[in-house]
Amino acid sequence: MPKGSVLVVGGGIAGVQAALDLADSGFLVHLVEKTTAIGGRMSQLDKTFPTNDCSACILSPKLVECGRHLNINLLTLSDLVSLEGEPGNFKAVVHQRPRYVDPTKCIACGLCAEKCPKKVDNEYNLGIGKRKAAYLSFPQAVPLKYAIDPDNCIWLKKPGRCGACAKVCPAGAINFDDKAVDHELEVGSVVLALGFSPYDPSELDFTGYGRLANVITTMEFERYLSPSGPCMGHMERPSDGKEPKRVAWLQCVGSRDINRSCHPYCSSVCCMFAIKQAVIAKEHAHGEFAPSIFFMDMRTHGKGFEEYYNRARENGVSFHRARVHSILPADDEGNLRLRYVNEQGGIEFAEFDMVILSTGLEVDKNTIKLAERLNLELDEDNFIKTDVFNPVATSRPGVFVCGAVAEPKDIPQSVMEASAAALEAGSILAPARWSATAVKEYPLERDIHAEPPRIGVFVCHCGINIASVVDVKAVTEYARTLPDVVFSQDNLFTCSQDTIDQMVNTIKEQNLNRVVVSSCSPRTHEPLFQETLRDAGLNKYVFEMANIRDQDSWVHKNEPEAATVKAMDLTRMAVARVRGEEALPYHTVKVDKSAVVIGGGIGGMTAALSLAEQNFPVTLVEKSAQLGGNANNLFRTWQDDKVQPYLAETIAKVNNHPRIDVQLSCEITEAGGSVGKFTTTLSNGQNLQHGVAVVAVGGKAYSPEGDWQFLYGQNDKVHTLLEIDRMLIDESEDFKATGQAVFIHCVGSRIPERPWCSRVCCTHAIDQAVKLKEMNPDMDIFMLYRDIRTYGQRERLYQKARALGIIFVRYDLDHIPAVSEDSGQLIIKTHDPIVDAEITLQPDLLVLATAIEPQATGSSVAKFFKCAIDAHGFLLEAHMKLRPVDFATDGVYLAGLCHYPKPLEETIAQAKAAAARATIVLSLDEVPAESITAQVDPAKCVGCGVCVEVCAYNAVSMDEDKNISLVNADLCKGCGACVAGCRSDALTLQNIGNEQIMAAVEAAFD
Amino acid sequence: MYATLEGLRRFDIPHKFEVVSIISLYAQWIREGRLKVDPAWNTEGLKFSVQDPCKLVRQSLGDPVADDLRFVIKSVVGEENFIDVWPNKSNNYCCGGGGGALQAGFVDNRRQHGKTKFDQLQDTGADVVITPCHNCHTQVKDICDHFGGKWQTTHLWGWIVKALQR
Amino acid sequence: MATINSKISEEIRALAGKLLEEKKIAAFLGYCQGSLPMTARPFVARTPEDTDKLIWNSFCVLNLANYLPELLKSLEPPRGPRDPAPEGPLPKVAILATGCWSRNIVIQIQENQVDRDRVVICGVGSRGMVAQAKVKELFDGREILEVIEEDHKLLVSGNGFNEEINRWNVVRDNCLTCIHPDPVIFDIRIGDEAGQRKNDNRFAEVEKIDNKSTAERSRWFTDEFASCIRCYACRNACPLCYCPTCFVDDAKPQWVGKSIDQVDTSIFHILRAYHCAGRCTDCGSCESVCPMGINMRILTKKLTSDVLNLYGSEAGMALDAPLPLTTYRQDDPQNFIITEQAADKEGE
Amino acid sequence: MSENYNLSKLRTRLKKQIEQAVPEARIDYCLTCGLCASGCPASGIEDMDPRKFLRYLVLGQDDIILQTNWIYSCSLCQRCKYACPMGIDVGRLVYEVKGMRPVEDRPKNLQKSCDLQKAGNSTGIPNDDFVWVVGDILEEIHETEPEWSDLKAPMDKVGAKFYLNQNAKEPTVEPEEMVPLWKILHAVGIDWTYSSKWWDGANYCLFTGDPEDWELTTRLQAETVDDLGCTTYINTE
Amino acid sequence: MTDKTWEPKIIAFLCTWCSYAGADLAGVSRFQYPPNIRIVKVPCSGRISPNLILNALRTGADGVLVSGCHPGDCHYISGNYFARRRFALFENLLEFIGIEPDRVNFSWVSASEGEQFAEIVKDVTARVKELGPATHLVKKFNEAA
Repeated sequence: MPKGSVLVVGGGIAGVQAALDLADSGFLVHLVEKTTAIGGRMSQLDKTFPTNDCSACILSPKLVECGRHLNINLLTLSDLVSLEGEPGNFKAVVHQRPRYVDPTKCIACGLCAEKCPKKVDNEYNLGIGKRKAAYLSFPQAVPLKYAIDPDNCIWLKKPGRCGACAKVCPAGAINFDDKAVDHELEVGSVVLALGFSPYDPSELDFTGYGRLANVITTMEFERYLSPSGPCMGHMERPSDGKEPKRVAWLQCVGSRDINRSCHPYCSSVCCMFAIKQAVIAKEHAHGEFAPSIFFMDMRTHGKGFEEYYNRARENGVSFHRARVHSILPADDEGNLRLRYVNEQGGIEFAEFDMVILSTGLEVDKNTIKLAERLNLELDEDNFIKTDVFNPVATSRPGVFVCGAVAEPKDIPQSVMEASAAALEAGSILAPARWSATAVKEYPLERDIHAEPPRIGVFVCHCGINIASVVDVKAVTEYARTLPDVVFSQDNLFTCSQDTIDQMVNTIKEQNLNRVVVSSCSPRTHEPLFQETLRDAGLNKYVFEMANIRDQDSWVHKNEPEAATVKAMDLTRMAVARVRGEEALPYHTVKVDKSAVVIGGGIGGMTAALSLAEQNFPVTLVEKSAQLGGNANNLFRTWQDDKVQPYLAETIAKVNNHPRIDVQLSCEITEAGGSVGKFTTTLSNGQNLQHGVAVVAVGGKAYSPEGDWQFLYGQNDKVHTLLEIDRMLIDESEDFKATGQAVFIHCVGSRIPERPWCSRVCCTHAIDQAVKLKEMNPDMDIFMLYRDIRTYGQRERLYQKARALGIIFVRYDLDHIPAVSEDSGQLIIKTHDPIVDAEITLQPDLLVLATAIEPQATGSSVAKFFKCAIDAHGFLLEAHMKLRPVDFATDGVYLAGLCHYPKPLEETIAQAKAAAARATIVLSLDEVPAESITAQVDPAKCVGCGVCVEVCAYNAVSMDEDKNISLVNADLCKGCGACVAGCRSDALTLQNIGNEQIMAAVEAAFD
Repeated sequence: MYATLEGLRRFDIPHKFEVVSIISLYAQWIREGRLKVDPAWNTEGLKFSVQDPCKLVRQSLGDPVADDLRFVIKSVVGEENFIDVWPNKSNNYCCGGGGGALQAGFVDNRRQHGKTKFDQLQDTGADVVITPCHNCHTQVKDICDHFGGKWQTTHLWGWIVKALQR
Repeated sequence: MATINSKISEEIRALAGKLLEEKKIAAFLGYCQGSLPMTARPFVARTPEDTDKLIWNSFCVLNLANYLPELLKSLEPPRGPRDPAPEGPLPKVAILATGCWSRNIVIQIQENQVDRDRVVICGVGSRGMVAQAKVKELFDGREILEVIEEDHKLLVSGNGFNEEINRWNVVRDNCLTCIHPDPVIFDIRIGDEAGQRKNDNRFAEVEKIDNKSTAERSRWFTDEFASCIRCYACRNACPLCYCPTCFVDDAKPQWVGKSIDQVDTSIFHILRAYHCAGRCTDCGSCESVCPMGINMRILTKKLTSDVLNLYGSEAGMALDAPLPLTTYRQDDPQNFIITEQAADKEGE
Repeated sequence: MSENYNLSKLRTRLKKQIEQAVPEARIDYCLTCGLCASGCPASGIEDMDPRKFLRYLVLGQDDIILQTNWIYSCSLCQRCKYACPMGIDVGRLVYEVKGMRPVEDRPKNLQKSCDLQKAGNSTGIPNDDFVWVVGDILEEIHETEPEWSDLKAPMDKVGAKFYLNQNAKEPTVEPEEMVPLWKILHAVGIDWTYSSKWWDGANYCLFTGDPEDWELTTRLQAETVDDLGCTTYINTE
Repeated sequence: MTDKTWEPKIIAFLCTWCSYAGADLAGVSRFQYPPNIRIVKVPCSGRISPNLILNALRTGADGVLVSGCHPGDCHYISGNYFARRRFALFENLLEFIGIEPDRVNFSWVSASEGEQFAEIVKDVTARVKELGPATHLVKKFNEAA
């Protein structure tokens, strides 16, 4: 039997996600992190695009979960030294450096750092500001334990010289004799999530970086914006601390550059990163703020990105399609001056208070060394080499990779890959599932039924997020005066590990039987605190949150007094509400260990195979008569991997798999139930019981029409990309005689009717052009484009295409190419902005790079499973950043084009990610079900049946005999429609009864 | 410099010598104490700026020679009397007289080109602009005269001799 | 001379006698003569002999459907909470039903208060019932000792007077605006169809209020309901009011105070009316029984008007028509939603 | 309205010609990002800039390239190449285009400087004159500045460690400007020499666009230095 | 009637999945709005009965806002559809008896509509302010009077 444990290297968001997915699906995870705390690059960000979520806030719950997870062994200050053995049975040596602070004793009081006399540059803040030699990298660090930096500690350099920390530490946690340890770990597989390093622009003298104080990088600016950063979130410029009013971002610094940085690839995230910073900075600014972004191609190719870009433009972010040669000082005040040319070559000057370099992503030097030690192949850009058709597999079996270490990518893509890597790492160990894990034991739950309420209130500063507006101390004091409140306390970060641990103790010591946390949104943090209650022996439902951040301090930042009053009111309301709450039973649903996958394209087939190979039965439902979906018409990937052989092989695997039941020409007609127990009816009448569902219903090519028709369907020389692919698959000889070919990009994309970027078409079109050029080097090829969006290493393809002499001519919506014909000969007129001239072309072939649209079936399938769709008909994931394959509805997952246009390799990764998430459910015997359910008071019920009619889940039925209604708690979702519909007040929702709501309302009026 | 270095390289011309810049040698000799200079002569605090010849700096020896150049000037005229330009060293602007422009005619074009250099030097407020290149010297002097600059355009050697301690 | 009503009364008695005789029913729910003039009393005939008392006239204003659920329950054999359900069919009841009462029965069936199989609905077309109050008002305080009903006239007599009035002039307001006088559901038909009654504006009285300003409406409502003494006669007379614990009596939670101050009274009437939304058939029982003469029917009438306008449905018209608050259409009107108002404005 | 280029058949003769001569030209790599034009002091002169220059080549507008006098405003300074993300050396391309211009159409003075250089030095003064001027000035110093009575200006000294070139400007226009350097070299005490042939430090053949001229002049100079046996070639200011 | 220092109190019943999330997004995006609102989180707009709205008014709310997912987006499939009918009839009834229409407000706000949420709060607050303190159906007011 293989080992039931997995080594995950890298504690950034990708590593954390992979660790959680693996640990939740039955494996013991050793999570190795080189710094003192997990969180990685994401923790350094202030906000994330395109939702503008506070990065630390959405990340923090995951970190805490990771830190608390029974089956995650967190090894900080550690490096993987060597790896020997085979898949299923590796021996890894992990070298753990000493922390010099005993984590079991450290209470994170911070006295050591306060007293430490040695100041050092704060690398967490990218060298902006100082930290001490005894330090904590950031306030929400997990583990929340201080560490001593041996390179700077006075004592460790010369024992006897200082030791201030040891003197003041109240816990006696300082241990100067701490020694490095080598851990020998036996693991079945390995996931590498090593992340990236931001490119250091010091070598680019023309940027002035390192010489001009007010030239900084985007990562640095992120720290300037962050509330936990060196300026506490007040936007300041380095030279004089003044708030900058005119800020420029320069794109592609250290990316798309073969001259100075030797990074031919596009870093993929910087365009959105810069726009986000411009938008957020505008919000931070007091008064006028003029952001400008200087770019080559605007690459907003992800979900919601193009709309974000459009909004930014409408909201006053200026965009200049120009690269700037040099940044110059404008005066002695620290202001900066840019000279640049507009697209027609006109010379322009602009002055700025600060210039931010959008520096690219590169592989860390240590990664290259590690890859050498582990015998892993790197690609030509030093990223870890992966397989297109298995995008998380490295060259070494049993070692998987995810995140930016394999190619620059954004957070959702990294999270997807993390889940995909977890799938792969777990899949080969499936027989050993649950063999190495421990089971969480909660303390016996206290019966509080007969006790009078003893309420504890914890009020959060959230760093300065709340405390800079609300008088947290006053709220805490006030809370203590409320009836039944026996304890109140304020915390810097209530969600931090130490506060959580302390809360457990407080609940026990104070004998609390109800808890209120006044902090942020229960939508993100309630599960964490509820878990804390359970750890303290309380039922998790005697808990309420007062949202004094998202719905108070953040929205009333200029009215601190009113915000404080409101915080008191909200706390009082929560106390009133919690007072009436009772312990509820934890309902569970027995899991049907099988899956339904909807959609027989590459995404659906990949998900189906991924689950079936772990021995879970799968029904694969495809509405057409054949498997394969859009891949049936794809010629090759941009890395020249032929799609048809892979597709044929995949179809054969699916058809031959004993655990996959393929249903062709079949659709879903009905679905009900919930995670663990769905019931789905197919159009062939079949009824399926299944625990999870994966929706991969795909997308379709837009059929050109109107302004974007370009004689498509009227002139036989006009084709779409897929049609050309089909001809290439069929080895057509037609192109041999083609003298001139023209491609038009963005046909139907990025226009008001279809505002999204279809993501794949630039790469697809360019690859096709390259193929044509290779087949017929004499062919002239013109690409008429708006922005070239060959993100990541696809940029190499763009470069190759240019090198082959393919000519790129930009157009914009004011100059859409005009296509006409004269006796069958196509005539295209377009405008070249560089030489400001009209160009006439007479191609023998016109290829339209058409948009990708969602399938109409997506929305109907979504409705069956109560999942949301976005404004354009794409399926809407639970969270754009951190839950990219989950729906808000538990137990249903998504993958592929139904989510957003994406290339094959990303569909495969997402399908594997969906399978990984589904595996978590399928690996359990039972899953938690809704505990907050409706209940009937038989004495009040008259049996009128209104409740039965309004229940969307068939959870309410009539007891025909007694003529009263009955609620089936297994089916009830706790929406309360029946409660509101009942005239007789016979129904109530547990803990959200009319009395609790009324108590909250009454408490709103002091 | 560039003509010789690049010419030797591009045409693969056999040779037994190495090519060095006099600027590097000045700096080396000053550092070694073989060339003794003292800025004490600059009692009036004459301000100096500099032109980095493209052929010497960007195209041949890069920032090290530009740093040498500054080291020599500072040693000769006093650290505090040197005002650097921006951009500078390898990223400095061409004076506009190179590449044969001085010989080619097109005087207006040449001066339009040189206007960038003029503005840059004018901004320093320097009394003297060191141009350790004959092309640069001619062009910088021309644009100074043409656009109404007040500085004196000179080679470096004269100032070294002025500061020379024997 | 046989009037329409006397013929109907005969028919009723014959039918009731027959049904009881044949044991097809255990009880016949109809009316007997009241003790005061212009009154008819709900009456349950349980034997053929009882049927002699049954009558039908223009004073049958109390809605018989109101008694139906209880009557049916009373006929079930006594049963403890753990006892099994009785075997065999339960006793049946026959009931007289005009248009509005029949619609109440439909709702009672839909809401599981009445078992369709246990009721024999004896449909009677309503010619409109007379409002005692209107007659009294005509005679302005003079004591009425006897009223004899002819088809289109009422002969009213008392001490020193003997007058003839046009029956239609004293018919209840709800009947005047009724367009469904005939039962929508019945097993046996009694008398002739009343026929379609045309009414140009059934909701004129609602519109009158609607046309007032907010302040005027507020004043009107306060004035109209000021005299309420919370006797709950209106509630008790309503055939759709069958909650075991009425919200006004509930202490957990206490939706409304027990007092007769304006707020409590208002909330009582608002919620009482709202509970009838989509169910009220405008039978007029509530108003008929109010000792203070409060026109609370206008509230339910308003709701009836809205339900019809917004959702195109009328209460109790068919057994298979869902109650309006237990169903929806995706395109239900929503111009009251403020975000939709904004969107509409943008659309313009 | 703007020009109209009919590219129904794209011909890029000039581009191909340059690519043949300069394999590392990478003209096609241009991203049209404008960085070059943004940093080039010659941008806008003759309505041309480095990016347009490349673009005209790519679009086969050879006439424009061959006719523009911008090539004489581009000083081949390589500031564009310095930061160009594709590392394209526009100056290098300009050099080629300069060479494509018929000699008779080139700026006369420039061509003359190179032609003179091929004959000896860019000013065309006879080598003997140079030797005489050096000697003359040295003598004058010996006479007027007693503290420099031992100053030397060696000529054709075989075996000298350092070879010093001399811009032709001084011997022709302001010979006394040669002196400071002699003094410095003397003060430092190094062993150096001038050459009486191919002594000119400037090389205008670098700018005409004819590589054979450039090669010739460089080669002659190199041979001279090697003949003298100098190990270090000092390029003067 | 409205003195300058008077600030209305507004109770907002927000569904967890859309409107409450929208309110969070308003916060995350730092869209500022007046501090008069007190949010009560409920699972679904379908959880809110007219009784609860009346209760809020009776308890002293000068204004009430009920907000749920847009039609078709209900996390519980149809809760907002039923709610829409209840609210439509109830709103009309209140208007009928002379309650100012601006006192009781209904809206649809999705999880992505942070800005819209802030705008709604601004708008509702302004309109309730314009109306002045609620008098009808207010238990406390009457007791005090």
